[in-house]
Amino acid sequence: MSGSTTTRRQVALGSIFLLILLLLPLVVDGYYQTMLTTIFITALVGIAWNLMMGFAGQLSLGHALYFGIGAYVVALMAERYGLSPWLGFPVGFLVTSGLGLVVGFLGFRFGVKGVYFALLTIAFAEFARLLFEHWDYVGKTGGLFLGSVKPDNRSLITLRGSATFYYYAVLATTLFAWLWCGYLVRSRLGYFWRAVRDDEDAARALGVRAFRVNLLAAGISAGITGIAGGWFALMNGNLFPESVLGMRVSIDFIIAPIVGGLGTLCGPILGALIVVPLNEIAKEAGQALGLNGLNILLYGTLLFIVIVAAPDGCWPWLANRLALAGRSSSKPDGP
Amino acid sequence: MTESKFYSTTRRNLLMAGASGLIGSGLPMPAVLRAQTSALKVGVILPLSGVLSFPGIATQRGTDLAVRMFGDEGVKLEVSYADTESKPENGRLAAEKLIRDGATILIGAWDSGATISAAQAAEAAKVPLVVNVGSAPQITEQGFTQLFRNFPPSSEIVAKGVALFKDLPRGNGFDPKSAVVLHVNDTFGQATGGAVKAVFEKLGLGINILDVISYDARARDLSIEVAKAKATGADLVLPITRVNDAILIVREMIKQDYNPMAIYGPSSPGPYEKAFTDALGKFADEYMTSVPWYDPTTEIAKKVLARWAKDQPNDRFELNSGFGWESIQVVADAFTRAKSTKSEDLHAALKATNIKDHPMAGGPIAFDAKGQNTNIAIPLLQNQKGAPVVIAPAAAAGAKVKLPMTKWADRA
Amino acid sequence: MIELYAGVAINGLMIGAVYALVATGLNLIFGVMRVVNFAHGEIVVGGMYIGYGAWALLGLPTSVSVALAAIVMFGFGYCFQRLIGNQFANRPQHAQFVLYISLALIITGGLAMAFGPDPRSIQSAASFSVYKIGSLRVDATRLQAALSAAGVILALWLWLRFSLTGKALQAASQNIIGGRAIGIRIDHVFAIATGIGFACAGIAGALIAPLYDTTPYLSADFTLIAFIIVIVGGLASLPGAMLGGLIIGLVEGLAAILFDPSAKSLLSYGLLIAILLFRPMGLLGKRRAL
Amino acid sequence: MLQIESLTKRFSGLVAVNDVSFSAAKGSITALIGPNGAGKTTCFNMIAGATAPSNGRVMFDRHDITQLTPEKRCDLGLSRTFQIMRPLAGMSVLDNVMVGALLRTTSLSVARDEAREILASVGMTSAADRSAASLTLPDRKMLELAKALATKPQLLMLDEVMAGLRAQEAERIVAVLQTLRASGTTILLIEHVMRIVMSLAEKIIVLQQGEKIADGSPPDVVRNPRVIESYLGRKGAAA
Repeated sequence: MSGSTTTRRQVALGSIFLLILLLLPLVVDGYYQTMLTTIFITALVGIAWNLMMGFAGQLSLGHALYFGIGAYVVALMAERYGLSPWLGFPVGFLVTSGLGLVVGFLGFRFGVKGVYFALLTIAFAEFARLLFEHWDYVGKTGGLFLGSVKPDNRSLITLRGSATFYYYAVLATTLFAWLWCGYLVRSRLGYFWRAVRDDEDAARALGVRAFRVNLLAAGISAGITGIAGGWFALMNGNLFPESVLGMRVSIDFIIAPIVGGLGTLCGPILGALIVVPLNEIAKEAGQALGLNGLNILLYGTLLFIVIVAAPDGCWPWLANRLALAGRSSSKPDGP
Repeated sequence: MTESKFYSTTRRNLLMAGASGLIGSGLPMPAVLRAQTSALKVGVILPLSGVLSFPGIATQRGTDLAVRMFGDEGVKLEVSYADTESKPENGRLAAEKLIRDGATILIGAWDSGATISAAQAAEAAKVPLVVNVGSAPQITEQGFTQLFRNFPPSSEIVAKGVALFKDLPRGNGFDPKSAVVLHVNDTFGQATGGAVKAVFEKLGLGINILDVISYDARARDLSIEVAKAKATGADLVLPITRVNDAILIVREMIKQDYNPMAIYGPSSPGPYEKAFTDALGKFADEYMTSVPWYDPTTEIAKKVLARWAKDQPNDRFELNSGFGWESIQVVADAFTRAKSTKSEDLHAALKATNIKDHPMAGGPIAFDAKGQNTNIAIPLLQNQKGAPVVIAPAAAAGAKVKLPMTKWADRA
Repeated sequence: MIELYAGVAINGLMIGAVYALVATGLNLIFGVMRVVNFAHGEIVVGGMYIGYGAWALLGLPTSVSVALAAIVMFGFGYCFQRLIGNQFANRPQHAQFVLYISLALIITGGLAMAFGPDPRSIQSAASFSVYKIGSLRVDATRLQAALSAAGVILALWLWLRFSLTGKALQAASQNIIGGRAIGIRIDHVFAIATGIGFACAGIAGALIAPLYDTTPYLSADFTLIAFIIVIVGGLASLPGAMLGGLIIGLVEGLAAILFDPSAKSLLSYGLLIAILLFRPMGLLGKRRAL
Repeated sequence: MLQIESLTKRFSGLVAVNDVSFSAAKGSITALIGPNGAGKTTCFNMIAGATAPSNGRVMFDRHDITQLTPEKRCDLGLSRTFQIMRPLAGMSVLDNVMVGALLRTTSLSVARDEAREILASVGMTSAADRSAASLTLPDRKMLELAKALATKPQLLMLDEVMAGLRAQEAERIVAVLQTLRASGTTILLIEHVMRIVMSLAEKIIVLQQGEKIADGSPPDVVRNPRVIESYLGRKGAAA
């Protein structure tokens, strides 16, 4: 059994899971579809973030930067210039991955590591938020609004539409990103990423170009996050610097991959499936009981339990249960 | 898109058929009759937690009061709330949740961002959304067909308010030549701050705006902002605030002994709140605002205030509770006329809304092509003896304006 | 105009001193254990609620509530470290990060449930009192808070320098294994360090409770500002934290005059980025800790 | 093949390596010996590029590589092991070796096959799928060697790979090294086990307190009075 083969059982279980997701909109209504779409977006960013943290070992606490900029690029192109998001997404990807490269370049070039790198990413994200809050072109704190969807709207052109449309669109994007990351992680680059994550000096002694490999992780991770931001913008219709570039956004997005399991391909998806509904349930419970803050408390408690009781996250445990058996948590697993 | 709508409507029909079938089998009541007498399910989206929960909860109190009052008159409304946690992006999910739970009409979402977010979902599901509070001009500019706003855009509040301010008698030490704008840098504050500067220039008040100072929405310390304002030496301070920053500003002005001729917040929510007057006591007096307000001279306002005093003796009936109340009035009125709980019937009824008797000052509640009620009056308010009173226009005035402001040091 | 600048500078320095106390707590925890307390701002807010609660329920003055906050937060920090934190001492960074984030969420949620979202403010006659120095007006409460914060930092510095436990802390901060070898009870020392770190944050919170309206959601800003100060001043350097606090207080004040007050943090983040890239050990730091 | 010219390293005033020059001929085995703290590993790190020299040059295959990064040097054919073993702990043994093999190929299957071969040559086939973190000390040493070999080095630098091994295991490594030499690979060793050094190396360089005190064939070095006095004098019994 080797790290890069996919077992038949993995493929079978993965296909069943995907089939369920594909059929789900037939039986659940708009609310659950939107909730699931939110889960997909959370999973998408989680996959991207995990590529950088879980596989390449760089702790970024500022992914809101890429999420927000991606969102703004797609929204601005659609709203200000009437350009289809079919163009907006590639541009958003290029811009955000470029930003990821810049932040990564500065960080790696100057040897900023660990907690310092994390703080550097926070600083860039917060800097961007404040900048956007004072930049007329993007609407400052006033926000940026997308017009309502026209009655003659054609979703395949405008990439906007009903909850069901977003459901499938974001599902497809997430699936695509997941397969791509799965491919990357199992590729030569993936070996180099994990080598650098485990021990940068030892990896360099084996000829791994750590700087370049790290940069690639940062760029790809940022680009995927930007795409997620673009979907968020189209789906939500309004953008505010605080709600897409804020510190809270960065934190919210990394909770899912950590709960799910760092350095696993499926962890971010599982994490999103746990974290998003839990937050929603806690919110409703808090509201029903009239307890402001109950959801935050429950959210914190869940995280606490996971990190104390199952520090590798939930996926390795579940994978064992499903007999998908990862030898080590770093190994890419089937769905 | 068409496809998905097909799914969702079929599903809803299926569900309803199932539900009525169930009732039909259990009760000897015809399904049709049952539908006619059933309560209207109203979904209300508000920021009930997070930074905006303060006004959100005030709006909820007004909404609840109206539900009780209309319930007494036999209008059966079943209200459920969804919390946005003060995050604009949660509006959509909140709306969809309420629609799932059976709401055929929505009210919300207090804050402009969440309102637009919710409107996307309402638009997709063809469920009318009555905006209770939300002053961003963009709300009615997005082409939403399901949206009805019974709240003026900030530019209009400012324009109408400043026009009244312009006519205030000058002299006796009140003859402002210059002003400084201090505004919170969030969606609302930024739009309003810009409007204030524009309106002052357009109306030709002869008052020069020396500086526009914006401060962070989360700022806890406004000493530098006030120092900067004081350094301009402006005769007028125009703060665009919510309640706590208004308190901070006044406290700082006292500490820094900054005594302008007047403090006037056009379209600034907060200074009329009980929290403001309680916190500042005598220092809260003579602070002016212009916001939509209830008209205490009308019968319905007296009725509402009387019931409020009974139900909520510790809270003040103000703008948020007022528009919360009216949002239910608008819905109840549409429901009564439509005699249906179906979204499309309610939508048609809302289009024809024309409510003459309502507590907030202004002409009849009616919606134009964009879904905007343009008949809302904006009075000028001034805090006097610990509570806000209308001082202009003269017809609605409950007291005379007191200007220039008493110096802080003289308020022993 | 000079008056404005002087006033703002004094104001910035005063609030900077309180920030410095917050940052000192963070710095101490980092210096000894090499963990970053992402829940630091929440501890500050906890201190604020203690200050508010002591005033609102018992009518206690700030001086008493400061002592109360110090004791409560020290105890909390000590127990937290003994029961949970120490298990995480050798865990990877992201695990520590998640632990503190979860602590932060639990505290914020708990405070929101206990006190509600409404801002709580302490109002007394003293709220408005000022000292007049020439044409300058200095806020009395703020000056008291600044002086108290500076006093606490100085006392802490002396204690670290001259007391036995303080020396043990310093030894531990320099070499954990070496510290263990010479018989320092690492678990206990770590818990003491966390306790003191939390106490610093709690004291700072109680000190600013009369200045700021307390809400459960203030904490993220405190955490971030403490980070900036620690990085700018230099990790594991107490004078660095003091200097960093004063610099950030001053920089934010001046940025507010020169640009827009709402953009004042732009300069702080710019400074943070520059320091991280060009002088990662901070202004007064001597070595890279990580 | 490798030529070191006046290599010097100062750590804040302390001179760790002072003006050391030597060369290693292609296809030879050269041993670097000396007491603890003599500067052997520092010297190694400067050759491998992990530490920048304060002074001096490193010539590899007649190219000056003093300014190159470690990964670039590895690419040129210079591979090293670490004294304190550094397995990639989150990966399997096979994956560890594959990382090295992937330097020379873009094909995962080629790299995998090569990695298996190398593991077989050091007798670690059975451990291929185990986590690198779970290995015993001798196996870790073997893994260090296997990783370095996977990059197909022209110059292999081994930092005490035999320390702490039992005779039988050390013999296995010696055999591997002899095969390598036969195929033309140059080897530079740091080693304490004198028996092995004497039997393997064509050339021995002796460092003491950062300075080179002897350089020559094993018999010459053993006869060198400075070496006997300072180093072998005390440890002579072991040789």
